[in-house]
Amino acid sequence: MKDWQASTPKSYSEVQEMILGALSPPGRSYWGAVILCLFGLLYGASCWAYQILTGMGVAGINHPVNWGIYLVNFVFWVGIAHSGTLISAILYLLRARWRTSIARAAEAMTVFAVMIAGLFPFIHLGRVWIFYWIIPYPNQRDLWPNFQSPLVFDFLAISTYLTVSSMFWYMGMLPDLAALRDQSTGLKRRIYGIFSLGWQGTHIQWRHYGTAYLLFAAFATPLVISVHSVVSWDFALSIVPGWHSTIFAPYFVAGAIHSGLAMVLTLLIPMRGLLGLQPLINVGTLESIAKTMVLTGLIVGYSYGVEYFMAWYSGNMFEWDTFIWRAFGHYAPQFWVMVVCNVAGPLLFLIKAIRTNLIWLFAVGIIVNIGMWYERFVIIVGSMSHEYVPHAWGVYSPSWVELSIMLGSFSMFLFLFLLFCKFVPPVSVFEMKEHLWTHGKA
Amino acid sequence: MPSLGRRHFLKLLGLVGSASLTGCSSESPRRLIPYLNPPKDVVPGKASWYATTCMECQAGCGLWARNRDGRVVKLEGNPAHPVNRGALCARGQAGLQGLYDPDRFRGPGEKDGSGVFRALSWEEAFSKAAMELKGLLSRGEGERAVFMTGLLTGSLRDLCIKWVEKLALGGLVMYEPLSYEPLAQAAQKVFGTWAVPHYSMEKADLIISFGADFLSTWISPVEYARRFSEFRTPEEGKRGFFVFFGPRLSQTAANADMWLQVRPGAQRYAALALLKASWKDKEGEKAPWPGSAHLEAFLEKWEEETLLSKAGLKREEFHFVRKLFQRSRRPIVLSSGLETVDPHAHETAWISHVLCSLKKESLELIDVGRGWSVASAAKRSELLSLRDKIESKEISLLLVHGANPVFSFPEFEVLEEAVRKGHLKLIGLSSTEDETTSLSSLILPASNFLEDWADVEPRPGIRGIVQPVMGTVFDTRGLGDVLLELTRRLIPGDPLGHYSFDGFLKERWKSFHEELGIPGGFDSWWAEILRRGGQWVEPSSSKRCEVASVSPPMEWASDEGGQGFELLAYPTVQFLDGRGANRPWLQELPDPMTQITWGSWLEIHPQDAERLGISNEQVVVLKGFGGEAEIPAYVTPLTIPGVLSMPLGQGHTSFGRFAKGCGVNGWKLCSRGANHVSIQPRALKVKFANTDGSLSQHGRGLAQGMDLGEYQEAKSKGQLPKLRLPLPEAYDPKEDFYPPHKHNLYRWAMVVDLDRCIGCGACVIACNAENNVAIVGRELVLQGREMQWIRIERYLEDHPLKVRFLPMLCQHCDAAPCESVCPVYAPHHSAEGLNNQVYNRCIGTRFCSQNCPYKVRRFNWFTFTRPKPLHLQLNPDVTVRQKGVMEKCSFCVQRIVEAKNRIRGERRTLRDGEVIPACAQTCPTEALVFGNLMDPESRVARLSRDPRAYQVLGHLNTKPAVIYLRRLETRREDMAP
Amino acid sequence: MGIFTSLGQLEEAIPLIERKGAKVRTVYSPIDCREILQKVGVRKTSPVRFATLLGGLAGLSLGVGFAIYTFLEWKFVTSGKPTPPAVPLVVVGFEMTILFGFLSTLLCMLFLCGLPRLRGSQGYDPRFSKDRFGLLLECDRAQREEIEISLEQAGAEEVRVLRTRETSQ
Amino acid sequence: MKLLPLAGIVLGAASFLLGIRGEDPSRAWGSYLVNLVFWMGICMGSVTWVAIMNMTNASWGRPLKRLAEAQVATMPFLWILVALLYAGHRSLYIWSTHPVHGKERWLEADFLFGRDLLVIGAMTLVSYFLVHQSVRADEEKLLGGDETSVRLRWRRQILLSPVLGILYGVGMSVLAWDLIMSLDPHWVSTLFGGYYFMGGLYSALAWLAVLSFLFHRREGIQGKIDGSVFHDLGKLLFAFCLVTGDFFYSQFLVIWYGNIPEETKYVILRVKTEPWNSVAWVVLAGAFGIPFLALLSRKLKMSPPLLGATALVVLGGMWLERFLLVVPSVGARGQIPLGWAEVGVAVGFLSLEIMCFRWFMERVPWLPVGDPLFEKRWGSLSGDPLEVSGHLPGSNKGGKVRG
Repeated sequence: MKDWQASTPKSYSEVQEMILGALSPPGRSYWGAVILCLFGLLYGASCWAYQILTGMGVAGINHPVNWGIYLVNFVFWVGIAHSGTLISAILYLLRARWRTSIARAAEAMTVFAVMIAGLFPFIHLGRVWIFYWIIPYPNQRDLWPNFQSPLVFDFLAISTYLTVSSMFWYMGMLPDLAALRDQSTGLKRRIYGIFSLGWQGTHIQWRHYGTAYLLFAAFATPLVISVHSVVSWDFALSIVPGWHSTIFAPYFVAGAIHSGLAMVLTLLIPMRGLLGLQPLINVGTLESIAKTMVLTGLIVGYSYGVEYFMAWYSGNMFEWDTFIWRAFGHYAPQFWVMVVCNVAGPLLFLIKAIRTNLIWLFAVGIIVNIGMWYERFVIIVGSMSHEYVPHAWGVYSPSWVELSIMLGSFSMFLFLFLLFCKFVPPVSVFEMKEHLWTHGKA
Repeated sequence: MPSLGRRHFLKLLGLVGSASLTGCSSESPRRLIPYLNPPKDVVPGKASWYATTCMECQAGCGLWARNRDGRVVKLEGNPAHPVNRGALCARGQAGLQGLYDPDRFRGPGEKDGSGVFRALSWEEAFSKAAMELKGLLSRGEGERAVFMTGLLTGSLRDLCIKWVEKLALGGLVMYEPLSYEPLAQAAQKVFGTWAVPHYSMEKADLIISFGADFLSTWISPVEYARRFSEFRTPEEGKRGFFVFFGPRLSQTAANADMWLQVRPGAQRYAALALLKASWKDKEGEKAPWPGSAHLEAFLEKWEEETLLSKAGLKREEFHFVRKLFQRSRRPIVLSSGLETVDPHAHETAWISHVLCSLKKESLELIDVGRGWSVASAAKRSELLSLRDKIESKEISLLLVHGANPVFSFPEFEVLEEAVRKGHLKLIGLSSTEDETTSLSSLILPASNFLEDWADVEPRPGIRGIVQPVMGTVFDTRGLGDVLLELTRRLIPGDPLGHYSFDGFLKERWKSFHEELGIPGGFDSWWAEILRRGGQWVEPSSSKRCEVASVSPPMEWASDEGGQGFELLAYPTVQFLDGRGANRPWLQELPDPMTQITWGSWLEIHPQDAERLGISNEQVVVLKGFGGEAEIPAYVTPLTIPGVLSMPLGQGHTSFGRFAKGCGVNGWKLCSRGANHVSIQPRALKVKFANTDGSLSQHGRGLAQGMDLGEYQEAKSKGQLPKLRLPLPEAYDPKEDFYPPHKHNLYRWAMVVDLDRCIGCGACVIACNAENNVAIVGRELVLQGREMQWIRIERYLEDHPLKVRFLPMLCQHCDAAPCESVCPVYAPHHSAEGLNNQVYNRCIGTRFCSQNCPYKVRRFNWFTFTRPKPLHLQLNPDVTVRQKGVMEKCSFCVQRIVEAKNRIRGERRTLRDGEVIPACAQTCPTEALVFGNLMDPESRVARLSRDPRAYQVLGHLNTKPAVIYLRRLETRREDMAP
Repeated sequence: MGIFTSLGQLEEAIPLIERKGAKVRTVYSPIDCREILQKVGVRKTSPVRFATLLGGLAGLSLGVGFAIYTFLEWKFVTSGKPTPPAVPLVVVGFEMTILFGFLSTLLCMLFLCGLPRLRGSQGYDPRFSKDRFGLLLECDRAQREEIEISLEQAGAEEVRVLRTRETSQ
Repeated sequence: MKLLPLAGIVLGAASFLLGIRGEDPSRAWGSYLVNLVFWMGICMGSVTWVAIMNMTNASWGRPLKRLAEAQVATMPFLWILVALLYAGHRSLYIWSTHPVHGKERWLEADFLFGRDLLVIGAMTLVSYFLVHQSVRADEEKLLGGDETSVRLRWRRQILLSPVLGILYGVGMSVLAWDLIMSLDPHWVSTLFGGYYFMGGLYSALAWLAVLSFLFHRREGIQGKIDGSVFHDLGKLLFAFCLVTGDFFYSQFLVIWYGNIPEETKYVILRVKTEPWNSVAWVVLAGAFGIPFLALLSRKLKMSPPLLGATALVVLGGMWLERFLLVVPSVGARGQIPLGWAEVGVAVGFLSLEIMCFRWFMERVPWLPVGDPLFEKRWGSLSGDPLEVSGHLPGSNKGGKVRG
């Protein structure tokens, strides 16, 4: 664990210059990318508008497959949203040092992912214009949501998670914003000044800040686990064969972390290059991510295996049929993509040469992302199309509207992340400084 | 309508017409107010019922029409009517869509050469029509004009005959594509009367059918389905046995205890083999029939072996049947009487009549004297001669009403040519455009039977009254009135003695009144008739019908040596011969056997398909005597090797928007006798809009059967079924996490008797009509988005190939999985155990549908609309759902509410049978029973104690409130002598 | 007021100065260094934790309580489940605990830190957010020079005097 | 004093033998199985925990390494005890007398015990190699052997650790399905395996906490296991308390919500029907409620006796939890079979464990001096308490993420 220090800046000012230097005025290509993503986003939005005006029929969903890739994307993005909090909160509690350099970016990723994830349930609503009926707002008829519906759990969990993760992110940025303020002039100074809330770094402030941040982390950790458990219960609490399974909560959490870490790799490897942060986000850090992915991959694999075993062992014809059909039925290709990408893919990381090679890291990151997307597809669509009543069996394939909206979501994600890279310190300045300090002492 | 008739009418019924002339009030509430003094039986917001008679086919079922705010919104069977006893078939239910057919003629008009329609006033129309006729009459060429109608009975028929005579026209031709002429002819030979006999099946102990689909289309399906289920009901000790000989596992065959596979052309041989084998044990030797000798000689000519091999029957199977026949005391033998099903229908019919005659008691079950009026339809020979006359220009004017020979009688294609050449003029009196009427140059559209007066006489002794149940939807007039008006314009004075047809009708009824010698004045009786829906006397004692002769037919047609496949084209539950094809409800009613909607198909056996390299949904070119057509192949064991089957009734060219572009016209392909065809696969596929996700139930035991013996044993032992009833006591603390919850007074439930369900699909249409269920069209059905609330699941099981029908609707579970997953309580449990779906509250998460193990919930993918005036049919008591909302069967909650309102004030609860959902109400076999499970004496409660009772997916412990009774199966060995 | 380049020097300076009788008003630092708190004699852990506890409990009771109220309001039976059901409410309670606990912590923290503050306080120097450490002292006029000197000895890169109300006479 | 454990074992064996001779052998076998699965969780869990610590470079817990490793000594006996269980499978497992349709092949005594012994054997061996390496390394270090071989042994440990980790996950799941879940052959829960091995780690930690409380003052390791170590241990225990609770709830909620008889029967019998529901509440309190509340407090975590006491509560709770998993399925309706016989058997197992522990610790150095992480952390001790709990890489809750 020593090598991570190699070629890192030695003084506070160096650290600060390196990180804030990344915020130097962006070039034409950057703005090009931003505009492109913006268009993608707008296109997706207009498709949604079209769907609202015409009806859900424009999507490919039908009977029996009432839930299409809207919810696939929902679960996918919630999953992405998990690594952020995992890295910054859990690893913070575990005092795993390699988190520091990537926490900020991971959290940003979390916040954006949750925002997008939060959109999909609405996109998927048949009558989105009255979505607020799911909110327990006071009304004359005293009509309240049903607090035992998994979807209400979902609503509570996601909104809590959005609040907490974004505030956690913002609070973590406070001292850095102050630094930015003090460094810049004119309008920028005023803006950063407002956002830094006039932070000064007095010992009193540091005192409360330190404790509070620890508590934030302590809250974020169980929250992150609960959120994906709740998401998993959207399925596990039903009685659909292939959904109704007790292992879902831990299984989804592991899966979420799996996909989240993969996304971190996918985003950070280009980012560190483009912003010249190699010395801070070094291969050692990425390697630790890779190692963790091996574990999550194994857990996911274990879950696949256990589900099959139990489906067989239970002697429940409906369960077993569903699982057989998953592997050999209409959606077999998706199933095998899922297995290979999620379980076999990360195992490559057992080889040191691979987990220290940027290209490989990046590639496997992508692979796992694809695999995890298909996992959600297989679970959601694959189970619903082959339920209890054979007469009601049917298959589903997404329509152009659904695909466009999915494209829109990815554009939105990149759009936000690009903005983040250039307007907020992509790495936590003061924590890096603290490392310098403690390291200098040790 | 002529004002005078109107006034008569008003006296009797009180302003129904005018009420409806003010239009559809519930469309815009403001319209309700102008009733300064509302007529007595049109109370806004309150329904009034009118008794009338169905004229969708010649069975003449009695109707009750529900009129809300001046428009008919629902048809139901008339419980008092001897033919249908309150039940109704899918086509009858869909009669409304004939009335509100958006493609009906809006009013009189004429067509120029290019076929452009120009509206006329009735005045103009009449004068033009009169001119046409005058032209002929003045030249004394009256016989050059012929009046062609559909099958007419009663007063209307009288009037037409009178009219034709009066004007000395060329004649009246009543064209009925399904005339069952072979049956009448055979009856003529055997019983000495030209009649399509009527059978009292319920009294029989064995039914043998040679291709007669009497449960779906044959003659009077509703009545026969009822009688059949009585024949089957095990309660009366002995359970009847039903053997079906035929080339196709039709819906009727699916309900048989035994299906013997015979090629179409060979059905006569199967019958003959049976006759030869059974002749000697004919009863009543004492009076040897005329022609017996001939017959014996004839039978001598045949070797049983040859017969069996020709018929392709297995000897032991045949002998089993033969023994059954031998043993049975009152067997009934039926035959299709349709050449499209059996090219030798005549011979088969003759043999089956003779077979019946062999048993004394059977002869009591056959009623020739009071046979079906369909026998009076024009004979094939007459039609052909008419055709020749047209070809030879002997006929220059054809008035057509309700007949569509151009579509269903290939020989009549000459019409088009004649019209094109200009030596034939057509005057259309039909109310809707069809292939024949579209040829006419002048159109005087008659009203739909629901807007007009008439009476129907399906069998002697049964006179159903037809009265206007609402004002005319369009500017049309009753046929009778049109004819009378025409006469007035041709012959001065009042030649037929009446200004309006209802007067004519009433006079006729006056005469009945006299000859029946009914006490009391006519008017009171007449009012009574109008209330009851007609007048009928059940035969005091059905007189045994006499055998006239059993001598074999002069010529026994030799097997035509056609190559290739034999083609079989059958009338369908949805369209019969094709008259129902423009009814979206029927188009979207899945075929009972193939579950295909919107289109036609060619059934081919897997063996043949493999041999010819034809895959399912692959288009094949069908070449036959009748021409050539392209049609997608449906590879299925439903039809036997060497035989291709296809439904009739599709492939209309000008019959309205819904019929357009749907399938292929089977009539064109199978001209009688020579029905051999060859097929050519094409490299092209057409998807079937079928609603079934799987052919079989994969051993999941959803639709269950039970052996008759076991059942009777269990019943005698008084065994109770293991059920998880939707009642508090069913909550077992050992396996239920939840406490039981109480219901107040009622716990609504339904029992579905799979032994009675014949899969006809009437319930589906009844539900569509009652609950404003949307029709989505072929494209959406292909995407799996049909909206029907109740469906008949069809599952095939092989070796032996058999079919199970499973009506599936919301099970109103007591612990319904759909409820708790909804975030906004849109579905929740009512105090009476109903699983309510609150449309206004639904935000469309679709989780409920996801979590419903029965998959009976339906989501509104779009806001579905209905072309005007179909929207007039919408039931004002039921919300019309908008896009983004989930919907499903509600157990017709609106009817429950209405019933409760009815008894408000009389301090009591609803009695058993006071509430009946639309599906149960229309079921011809009473397979669906609805009631209150909390009342231990209610029918549902009693039936749920039957050993046959079970719950679909009961193991999920959702405590469904729909309880199924297992289908009974008779083991061969139990029957074996 | 002394400005240091390294935290170490500052740490050492503090006891020195205090012996001289000056009081430490504020320590400005770009990083969270807990040692200073000790040197200055402030407990590391802050009262924020109590706000957290209260917030959490409030959230829990509010979430569950409200949910139960809504169930009793209509008593809709869904899926035969009891109203109110116990088991699922765990989730509701949990989420609400987190949410309220978190928010109360946040607000309390901001309050105690005196954030947001609009105007920069006296003596704050932009460098403090980068790599300099500031030590703001309070003392009598008499000791001033002495302290300035000792500050410089302690290695302060710069020493300046702010005429605040307290320091001036 | 030395003989006390032996006496205990004899007592246990006696009460057990009396039990199976008695009118209700299934009851004796039941309590036998309860203790078996309980201690299996602890022993396998302890060594696995060491493996996890190795993998996550956690240096804080190094002084506890040997105490945890000691459990390897009991493993061979577990193997034997499971083998003995074969003798009683007829009176325990309903499927052995009434084969379940469709599962005859899987639930077949010979095959089942065969594979289970195989699994335990494998785990025992791997654990043995792991412990062997670390002990050897320390001895060499003490005898001043050459650094390279010490390093090498550490490398070997690093290689073996993940193997043991995976083996534990899979193996314990299989044991859970076979020995516990199959008691009710119609019941399934996909999470059951995970639930069992999580519980195993949880009770292992509790056991470790008890041990470290007992021996933290002992000559030789004195001062090494200080407040900060207990603090971290406490935090870890807290984390596992949460995870175990979470796993329980994840199963319970899903089954409660589905309300499908084939799932609910098993659970309802245990949590909603007399007399077991009372036990269920005790379990909830002992294994989750009390430790959760107690471990919230920092002071408690820092104080060895209090933490030790909490750990004892946890152990009691977990033991009852196993009891609740096993016994209701083994005949015994009516009242709870918790009498002197059960106590006897429990004492027997405890004594066996103690004996093995003692035997092991007498033969090895108490501190993992050869462990580089130990050196890194304790080699240069800058008595600064901040440092101790402070900003050093590595994780003390590695086990949690790995969960």
